[in-house]
Formats: sequence, C-alpha cells, structure tokens
Amino acid sequence: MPELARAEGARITSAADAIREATELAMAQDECVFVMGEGVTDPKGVFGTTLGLRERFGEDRVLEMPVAENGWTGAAIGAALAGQRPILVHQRVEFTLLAMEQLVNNAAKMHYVSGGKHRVPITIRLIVGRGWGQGPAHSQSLEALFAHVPGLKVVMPACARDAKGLLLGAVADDGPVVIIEHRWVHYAQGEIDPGWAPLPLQGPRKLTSGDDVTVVATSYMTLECQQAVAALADAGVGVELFDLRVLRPLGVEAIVQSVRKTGRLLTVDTGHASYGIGAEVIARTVAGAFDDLRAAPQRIGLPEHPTPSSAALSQHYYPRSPQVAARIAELVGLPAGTRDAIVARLAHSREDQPLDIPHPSFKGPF
Amino acid sequence: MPELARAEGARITSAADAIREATELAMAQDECVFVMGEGVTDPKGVFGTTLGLRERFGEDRVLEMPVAENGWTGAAIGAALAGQRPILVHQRVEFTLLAMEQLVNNAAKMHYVSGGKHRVPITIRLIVGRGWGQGPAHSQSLEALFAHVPGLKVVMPACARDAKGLLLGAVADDGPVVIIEHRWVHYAQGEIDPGWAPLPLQGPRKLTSGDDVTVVATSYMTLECQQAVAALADAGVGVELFDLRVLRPLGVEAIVQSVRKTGRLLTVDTGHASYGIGAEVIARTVAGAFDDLRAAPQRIGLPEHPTPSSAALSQHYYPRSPQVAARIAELVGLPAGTRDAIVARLAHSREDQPLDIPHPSFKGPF
Amino acid sequence: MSSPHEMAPRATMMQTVVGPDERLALLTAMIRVRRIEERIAKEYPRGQMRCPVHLSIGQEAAAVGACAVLRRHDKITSTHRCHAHYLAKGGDLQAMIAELHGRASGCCGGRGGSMHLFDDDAGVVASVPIVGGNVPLGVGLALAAKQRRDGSVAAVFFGDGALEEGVVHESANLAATLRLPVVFVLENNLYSVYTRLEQRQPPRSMSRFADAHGMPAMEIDGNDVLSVRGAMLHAVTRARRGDGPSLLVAHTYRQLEHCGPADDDHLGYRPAGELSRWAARCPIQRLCNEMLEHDEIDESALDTIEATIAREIDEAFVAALAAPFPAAHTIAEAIHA
Amino acid sequence: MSSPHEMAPRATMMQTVVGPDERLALLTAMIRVRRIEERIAKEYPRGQMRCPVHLSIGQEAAAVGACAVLRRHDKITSTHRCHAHYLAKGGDLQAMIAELHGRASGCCGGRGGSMHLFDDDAGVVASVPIVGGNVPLGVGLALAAKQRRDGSVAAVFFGDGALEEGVVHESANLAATLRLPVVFVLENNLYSVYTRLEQRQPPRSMSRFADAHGMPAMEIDGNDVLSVRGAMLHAVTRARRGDGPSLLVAHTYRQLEHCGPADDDHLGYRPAGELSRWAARCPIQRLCNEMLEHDEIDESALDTIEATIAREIDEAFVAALAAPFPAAHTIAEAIHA
Ligand SMILES: Cc1ncc(C[n+]2csc(CCOP(=O)(O)OP(=O)(O)O)c2C)c(N)n1
Ligand SMILES: Cc1ncc(C[n+]2csc(CCOP(=O)(O)OP(=O)(O)O)c2C)c(N)n1
Ligand SMILES: [Mg+2]
Ligand SMILES: [Mg+2]
Repeated sequence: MPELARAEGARITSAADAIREATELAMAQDECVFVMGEGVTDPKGVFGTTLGLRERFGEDRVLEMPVAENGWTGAAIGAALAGQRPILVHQRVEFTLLAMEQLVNNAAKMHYVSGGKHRVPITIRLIVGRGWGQGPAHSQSLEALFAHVPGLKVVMPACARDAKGLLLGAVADDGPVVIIEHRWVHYAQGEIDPGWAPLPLQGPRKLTSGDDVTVVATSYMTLECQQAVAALADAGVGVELFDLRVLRPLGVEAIVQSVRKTGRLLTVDTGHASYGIGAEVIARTVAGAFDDLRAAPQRIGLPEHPTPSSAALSQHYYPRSPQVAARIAELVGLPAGTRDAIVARLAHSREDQPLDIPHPSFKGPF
Repeated sequence: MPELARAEGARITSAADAIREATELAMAQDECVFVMGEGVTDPKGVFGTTLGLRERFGEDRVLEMPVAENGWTGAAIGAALAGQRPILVHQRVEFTLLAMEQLVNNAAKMHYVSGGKHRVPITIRLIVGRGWGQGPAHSQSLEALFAHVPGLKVVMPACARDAKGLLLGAVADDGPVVIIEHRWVHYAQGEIDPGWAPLPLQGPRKLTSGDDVTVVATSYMTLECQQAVAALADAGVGVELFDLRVLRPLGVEAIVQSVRKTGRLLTVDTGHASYGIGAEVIARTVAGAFDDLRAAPQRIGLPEHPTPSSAALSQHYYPRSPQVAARIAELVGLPAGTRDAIVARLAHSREDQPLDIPHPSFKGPF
Repeated sequence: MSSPHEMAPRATMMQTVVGPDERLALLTAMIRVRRIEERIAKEYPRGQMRCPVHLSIGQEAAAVGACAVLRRHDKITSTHRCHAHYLAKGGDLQAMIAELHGRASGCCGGRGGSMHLFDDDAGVVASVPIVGGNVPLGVGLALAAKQRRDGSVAAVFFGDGALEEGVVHESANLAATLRLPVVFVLENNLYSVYTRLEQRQPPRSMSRFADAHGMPAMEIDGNDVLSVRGAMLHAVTRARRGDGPSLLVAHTYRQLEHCGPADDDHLGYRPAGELSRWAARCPIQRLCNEMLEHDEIDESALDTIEATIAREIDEAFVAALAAPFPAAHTIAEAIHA
Repeated sequence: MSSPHEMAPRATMMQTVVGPDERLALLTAMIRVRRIEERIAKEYPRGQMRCPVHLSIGQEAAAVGACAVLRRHDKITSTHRCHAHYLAKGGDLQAMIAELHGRASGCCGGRGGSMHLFDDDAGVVASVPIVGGNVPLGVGLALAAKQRRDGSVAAVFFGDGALEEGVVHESANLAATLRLPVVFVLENNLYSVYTRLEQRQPPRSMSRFADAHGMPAMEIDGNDVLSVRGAMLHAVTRARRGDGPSLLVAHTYRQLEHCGPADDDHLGYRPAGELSRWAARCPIQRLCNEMLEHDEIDESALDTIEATIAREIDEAFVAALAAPFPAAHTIAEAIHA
C-alpha cells in the first residue's frame, strides 16, 4: 500500500480520540451502526473511546451489556444477520476468550457456509495492553488466536490515523473484523484524516526506508521500533520498517520485496513468539525471498510464559527499543561498541520514566 | 528422542483401544485419576475410548457431564487444585472453544502465577477429524490455538503407541496437557507397549531416514506422509520423516539436524496453514539450519477457509498422500514424469475407497 | 407426562379455540414433516446424504405448533436438529434435500449439510450445530427487530441439553433486561445424545429457568400441537406488544437415534417401555384421531394429503439427485463478504 | 434494603444465637479487614503497589460472616475483589501486602498482584480476575472433596455482575446435579464497575437463580454480619451433611471506587444520596453499636483491638517494603509443573 498523502485538514489527536471520532462518524453516517459492550455508557467510556455517544445517539444505539461476553457477542452476530452493523467492545482480550465459540464458529463462517448469502458485518474492538501490574490474565496479547481463523479479518492499528481509518474500514466491511487496540497506542498522538475516511483493510505500511534490514512490527511495538530505527539511523544503519497493520488477510508482498533488497528480516510483535505473528511473516517471507536472504530471519516477541505482575519482573518481560536495536545491530553486524552506545542511549532516554506506564500522565490503575 | 525398542510383549491394537487401555491403567494405578465428559458413560463411550470404565471404577470416577464445557472444565481445574487428576474429554475441538477462558487463564497459568505452588494436573482430550460432511463447525483442527498458549503442553499422537504412551505421560504430568486426537488416527492399528509405559512429552519422532528432504508431519497427516514417503522411496527419493508429536514445548533439534543434512524442509500438518504449526517449525528450523538450506521450506496445511460439508468439495479441501508426494517431488526436483507416476499410483491406490471416511468399516455418521 | 422432573403447577392446557381449517393445516404440516423425515431415514443408508442427520420424528408438534403462530417475516434460529423447524417455518424443501445431498442447489450450496439449514425468505435465519449457539443469535434478531422497529419477533428453538449451556442463561438475561421480542422454545425430549436428563440436571421444573430471568414460562405437553400453538400465541402476542421474552417448555420425545436414521432402543440407554409409551403418544395420531372423531377429516382426505406430500417429496429427492455438485473451483469463493 | 429489585419473601433474619466471644471475634475480624483496606487506600497513591486494587470497604460483613462458619480445611475461591475473603478465611497478611508490592515474599512471589491472592494453608485456593471464572473452580474443589471424602466444603464468592456470566449457571447446575458440598455466596453490591444492576438484569429476586437449579437460597442483609453467619451456618451444615449446594444472596454496597483507592461519588453514576445511605449502614458500626449497648465491649477494649491491628498492619507494610523484589533470573521459572 502506498503511503497516504497528507490530507488537507489533517489534525493531530490521540488514537483514543481518533477511535471515538470514527465511531461517532460511522454512527452518524449509518443508522444500522450501533455500539455495545460492558462500560460503553459509563463515566469512563472505555478509556474515553465511547464517551458522549449515548447522549448523541440514544439508548437503542449505545447498549450497555451484562457481564456475559459469549451471549452478547452471539446477539451481535444475530443482529448483524438482520442487517445491523454492531461495534462490540471487549475491554480486555481475555474476556473475549469467553466468546470464542461465537466468533470462530458463527461470525467467521456464516458467510462461507451460506454460500455467500449471510453477512455478518460486526466490528469487534479488543483491547490489549501491558503495564501497571495487570498480571497474567489481564495483559495478554492473543492476536494469533484470531489471526489463525479463516473468515475473520484482523487488524492492529499502531497510530491515530490507522485507529480511525481502520475502524471506519472495519465498520464499512460486510464481514467480521477484529480490531486489536493496544492500550499504549491509545495514547499515541498523530495526524488523522478528516471526515469519513475509511482505510482498506489490507497491507503493511512502510514507515522508513533503508537498505540494510527489514523490520516488521505490530501495534505498539511499531512505536518501540521507530525509536530503535531512529537511533540506528544515526549510526548509518538503514532500516526498512513496516507496520504490519493487517494480520488477516495477510499481505507480505511489500515485505518480500524489501527483504529481496535488504536480505535481512526481523519481526517484532506484541504477542508470544511461538506460533505467533512473526512465525507466519517469516515463513512467507522466506518462501518469497529465499534466494536473497543473507541471514536467518529473527523474531522478537513475548517470552514463553505468563506475564508476572511485579514491575520488578515485568520490566524484563516486555521487549523495548533497546532490545530491538540490539537485535538489529547484531543482524547487520554493527561493531559491538557502536551497538552498545545506541542501546545505552535508548535505555537512557527512558530512565526518568517508569517502564510500566504508557504515558507520563498515567497514574494507574487501568 | 531415540526410537523405542520393540518392547517385550508389545501388542497390535487400534489407537482408540490404546486410549481406553491407557485410561484404565491410569485409573487403576492412581485413585486420584478420574474421567469426565459428555458421553463418557454412554453406550458409545466416546468412540469406544471410555467403554467399561464406569462399570469398573464407579460413579465417582467416571462422571457424565452436562452440556456445559466451560463450567466443567473449570470444575476439573478446581478438582486438580485439590489434588485430583482429571481426564477430560471434549468430543470435538469446537466445543472446547467454549472453555478457552478456563484453559488459557486458569489451567495454563496457575502454576506460574502461584510461583510454582499450585499444580493443575489435568489431561484434556480433544477430538478433531475430517470427513462425512461434518461441515464447518465440526471438523476444525485448531491445535494452533492451544499450541500458542504458554503453560500448556500440547501433544498429537499419530499412532497407537503414542496414543497410549502420551496419554499416560499426560496423566503423569503435574500440569495441564492437551491431547489432540484425530478421529482417523483412532482407527490406526499399531504396536503398543505393554503395561504402565508413559512416554515423555517431548520431541518429534523420526520415522524414516533419508538424505534428500526433511518432512515434518502432525497427527493423521503423518499417515498420509508415510504413504507418500514409501512411494517416493521406490523412485530413490530419501525422505527423513518426522512425526512432530509434541507441539508445546516444541523441540526442533532433531529437525534442525536433519535439515542441516537434507537442506530441504516440508511441513504437513492437520490445521490451517496460516499462523499454524508449520509456520513455527519453519521459523525455528530456518533459524537453526540457515546456512545449509538449499530451498525455501514449504508447507502443506488446510486452505484458508472453512470446511465445506459436501464431499464434492471436501475431497478438494483435505490434502492427502498424492499432494504430499507431489510437493516433495518438486522440492527435490524429481523429473515430472516420475513425479506424475508416483502421484497417479498413490491416487489410484485410493480409488475404490470413498475419501470422506476413515476406514472401510466406517458407515457414517460420526 | 412421563418426565421424572416436577412439572410446574402453572402447566395448563394452553389450547385456545382453533378452527377446523387451522387444525387441518397443523395436521398437514405435521404429516409433511414426518414423511420427509421418514424418507430421509429410508434413503440415508444408501450413502448419498454424506452428512450427519438428526431427525425429529416424534417431536413434530413443537415445531409445527410454534411456527403456526409466526408470520413469514418473523424469524427463527435452530439447532443440529433443525429439519422440522426449517420446514414448519416454511423453508424450501428442495433446497433442504439438495443440501443434505451436498448439491450446489442446496440452501447452503452444499457447504453446510443438514445442521446448517436456513432460508432467509422464510425467516429461518440460522441453524447451528453447536449446542446453545443459536440462542444468542435469536436474541440478536430480536434486538435488531426492536432497533429497526420492524414489528417482527424471533423464536429460538433449543433442547433440554442446551439449557445447560451458559450462553442460554446469558441470552435469557439479555433478552429480559432489554425486553426483547423473542420466544425461547425449549423442547425437552429427555435426552442429550444418550444421556438422560437426571444425569445432567437436578430435579426441578424447567420453567423456573424463566423465573430466574423474570420472564413468564408456559410448560406444555409438547406432543399436543394445539397446546403448543396456544402457548406460543400467548408468548408471541406478548413479544409483539413489546412486553419482552417468554419461555415455552414443551415436553416431548425423540423416537429415533440421536444422529442417524435408525431405531436405537437396543442400546439400552432408554428405560424399557419408554419408547413405546411415547410412540403411543404420537402428536400426529393424536390430532388426527381427534379430527376423525369430530368428522373434521376423513380417510380419503388424508389419502389426498399423503399423496400430495409424497409427490412433493419424490420431486425433492429426484431434483436433489439430479442436481450438480458444487464445482471444485468454487471451494474458495465467498470467504469474506 | 435499598435494592430496587424485589426481595424474596423467604428473606428472613437468619441470625442464630451467637455468644459474645464470637461476636467479638466477628467484630474484630471486620475491623481488621477495614483497617487493612484503609491503609492500602492511603498508601496506594505513592505508587509502590503497582497493580490494580479492588477494595471491599463496606462489604466486610459478607466475607467475615461467611468465613466465620468455615473450618480451616474448608476451601474458598474469590474474585478480583478478594482482599476481604482472603483475610477473613485466614490468609497471611504479610504475604498479601508483599504481593501487592510485587515482592518475592508475596503469596504469589509477586507474580499475581492483588487479583490472584491465595493461601493454601488457610484454604484460600484461588482468586481470579476474570468475572465468574472462580465459580467453577470452587465447584471443582467441592467435587474433589466429595471424591476424596475429606469432609470439607467449598465456598465461592462472587458478585452481582458475575451472576450474568454463563459459567455461573453451568457451575450451579453441575453442583446441584452432583449434590456437591459447595455454598455460592453472592455479594450484590448493585454495581458491576460503574453499571447499575437495572441496566444488566431484569427486576426479580436473585434467589430465583437458586430455584432454577433446584437448590435453596437465603437472601439476607449483607451488612449484618450475624445474618450472614446464620445463613452460612445453615448452608454449610447442609453441604457437610451431603445435601448439596445452596445460594446466599447478601445485599451490600461498595463504598469506594471499583478499582483504586478513591471515593468516586463525583462521577455521578450512583444516585444522589445512595452512598451516604449505605455508609450509614456500616456493618462494623452496626455490630459495634449493638455490642456497646449490651456492654459486650467498651471503648478501651476497642482501642486495644485497634492498636493490635494497627501494629500488625504496620509490620506488614514495613516487611513488604523491606522485602526484596523477585530476582530477574527467576522470571522463567515454574512454567511447567
Ligand atoms: C457445545 C456443544 N457441546 C456438545 C455437543 C455435542 N452434541 C451434539 S447434539 C447434543 C445433544 C444436545 O441435546 P439437546 O439440546 O437436548 O438436543 P436434542 O439432541 O435432544 O434435540 C450434544 C451434546 C455440541 N454439538 N455442542
Ligand atoms: C469476563 C470478564 N468480563 C469483564 C471483566 C471486567 N470487570 C472486572 S470487575 C467487573 C465487575 C464485576 O461486577 P461484580 O461481579 O458485581 O463484582 P464487584 O466488582 O461488584 O465486586 C468487571 C465487569 C472481567 N474482569 N471479566
Ligand atoms: Mg434433548
Ligand atoms: Mg457488584
């Protein structure tokens, strides 16, 4: 996908605001769009992303839900079969585990099974995150579970523009779309396109160009990678950084082309490494760019164990820009001294900030 | 893992009988072991695998369950926390989607979260399959969803010996083990080791040796691969065939060693290809054997859409030995004529059997 | 009622006055469902219907009585045992038989098989093979009806086994809280596969499930089509008025095996004599006898009905067997809408 | 009772005769829980407890009254709001405070944080942050108790929000069918996060949930520790006798924000005056006043109690802050048992 031109009237906003704006636009544009979820009408409005919607659109279109994820996910699918276009919000991906049956067996398959007659235009916003001692059952990033399921589309925005554009694209899509939002991306400020500007649900986006190594990141890890890439650029390392954006359907053409040039690939995603997003990107890229590979592709992901709550441990759990930079440096064979200086610089730039909060304004708990 | 020596007193049996025998042995050996599930006491006894257990061990140890998968999976975890060792049976993996929350958040994590104090020694038998028009929500092979979850062990037996030995190993394990049984493997006849003979839950098993290509298969696809490998052997193609057996924790050492020798890798698994088992095997093997790779590793898995019910379509959905042989032939550069002859021979050997049943004795429905 | 479980005191005869024309229609609809199922059972062993089949022989009154009250634009969702619901709601017979045969002309183009029957024109929105999975879908249809103010109601068919699934509880709570126009139609046939009710649920009236969700329940003889119809009329009227959901508990019995075409009494999971006792309470025979007694119908009229149905069924099977299979190249079509 | 939902007629005073010693023990236990929670609230803003905390201030009577009847080898499971249950059942205070501080000496070695408190020695088997997720675990404990014939019972604590989860329905059905020795203790504090009961459930008595599963229910004033204790005694006795599960519905109220240490009345999600009405019904004040009136206690005895508790709390915080964090190299330990 080509870079989007800077649109006239683009505004700077947080991704969370961008999500709210997109939802409001979608609801204004189409009466069939409605929002449902636990907390969508409460004073916090799902991290601010649903605030004000009830006031504007009324009770029938902004539905507070009981704590019953499988039930109301199934009800959303039923409503969609009758022509509605629900936007569902699960405040943490762990709650969605209760709704897997409806999502995998009904939402994902109805269109196919019915020979194309049924449509299930639902958008499912799932929130993932890290930090503030959420612990093992409130901090997972389980996108691989959804990405594996044919019939779903799965997207992960890493910036405000995508948070808005992909959500609009999802609502406009006639099938089920899972949007996985990282809580720390909610805080990311960036330009958004004005008005009704849905983005197609396809393709990674190239963020930087370079000849030495291709890096493919997802969601919040894109932001960590950007820092690493900037630091490496000073040392003359050219990184071609992609934000994967769309996990399913997965398009790797641009990545393959890039690796044909760089010969090197590193994937950096938000989930567990094993059987994760990086493995698929690597398998496809190796198939497409085998002859041009100069080194074995590498992955960075979460370790193969649950998230410990204690900040003393979780600071060693989550990869950040220094680790990314170190791996890239090794991949391209940067001298150890240069590498260590870059890593130290990146680590230093964080020193005054706690590592378990998304933004200095954050006071915990989630 | 080295090949097991043929044990004194080894017997030939079906994998289904092997499972029944293992369950009976485990229950006889340890009072804490009990069986629970929908249909475990009924006249069909979960495809014969639980027949007779209630008569021998009584009501308290062979528990018929309501249709409430999340509830009784959670209850099993609770019982395990109190020292019991339940064996759960879900007759189809789709039903387990309802129990994902308990499995992923509680079973998989309690040991870690408790700093090693809690133990959840449960064995979860999940049945997957193909054939007889089961259709999209009764025929999935979702092992990748479980394999992605740290804290679980995930095994897939492909023969009677493993069906028995891995089940005993799972019951003996102090943590949660997911055993994914393929309905068509239930029919597979083979030797089993006598008596209490648990197998360690680790490592692929090498089934054939060869210098030309490494093939890694899971579950029922191992049987299809065996046919392909035999046919290719006649044409002088040396295949090193591995049955992966244990998806988590994944050990790829033997596979890496093999690929160092053969330079070529094909994975053939029972699930969807994207974000599936093959991707992980490839990502790790490429990392371990990069310098010796002679071609890009390849994968065979299910296509990226649901299973159609009609046999007219499903015959094109499921890969079988001819497709496997064709891919291997291409990987090693076999002349087209030789390849086509082998493929034709394999296809011909099936001609008199319907492709949607596991065994000539099968009369449908499941 | 041979249910060993307590029946609620409110279980009353829900028959309302039904004219002879409608009685004839109910009888004809039940006979039609029965004959179709019998024909499926007869043809099944030939191996041309290569998918599981869950027959409703003995349970026709619930499907027919409930759907008699629904209008065409009302909607239903059903289960693995969906043939009777699909037919009673007006689903296309040819598309159903073709689907069982895996043909391109099937209602799912052969992709779904017998557990996925649907016919949007008739308001049969979905049947799903996961127990309980169709229940929230029906609640969602009712939610959409309320939001779109289209005046339709939804009915959800499910079994005694499904009552054990958490999602049914969640669905009932949601429907009651939002006062959605939905009727929960529970067919208690005493079994989930081979497992009897007592092994799966404590003894108590199933209608208490409705109490727990603040909705009215009617417990009825599910083999009396007039009772089913009467209770359903009550529930549907209520739903259409905007007064929210109700539960119907229809006690009935499955006469053939859980899945497949055969008798299975030899397996011994049914208490001795139970099957024959229930067979004697055949819903079709019951209405038929009553109508014969009252001279509302005679043997020759019955013969005409049977002949018409037989012709229709013959045609459906002939058409299905003649229909092409879906072409191989279509297998990857329609993955994403 | 300011619950807008109907209360069952059987909701009676469940107080049984309780001697002064036990009243004193109940009072002390409640004060102790309150002071610990207050201290957490006070220290929390310093950012040393870097995990979510869900305080039970106002709800102490349910935890203390229910656990008073349990023996040490009886078992409980709890939720995200587990502090009071953990403490009332005898969980180790120091291990709890250390856990909140993410220290190696915490009950989970710092791995769990405040939503995973457990203490096997005290029978606090598990607390889990997924709403409803602990309920089947408790049923499983009861199943094991029955299989092992160890004479223990299990109690499961959950909230009004959890009642909406399907797994709670499934758990109740399973417990009732197998007649397991378990007590379901439902604390209705009227809210799930910021969402009031009426937005999530239809108006009806929650005790009907028990009727639906053929088990007895007792609906009680959850701010009256003696009522809770009395009802629990009844339920536990029944369970121990082998007569199966019961449901306790304890109506109570959370005074602080859902998650975190602060007052949140300014958010406006509570009807005006509700918080102060409930604060006036403080379970501790209630018993304390009664005991003062009956001269079962005096101010100086109270001072002694407070002083003892304060010392214990100080010690726990000092110990926690002095305790080492888990070493980095331990992070990958104990993945598989
Ligand atoms: C979630 C789930 N669990 C288990 C099954 C297996 N199964 C298929 S039909 C059935 C029986 C359900 O009983 P009931 O709801 O009473 O329907 P009936 O077959 O009696 O019509 C079961 C358990 C399933 N399809 N889905
Ligand atoms: C399955 C699930 N859904 C949603 C949540 C988010 N959540 C955390 S606490 C809570 C409130 C639950 O209310 P209740 O059960 O009444 O307990 P209370 O907080 O009032 O003690 C919710 C919805 C969750 N943790 N788990
Ligand atoms: Mg039934
Ligand atoms: Mg509450």
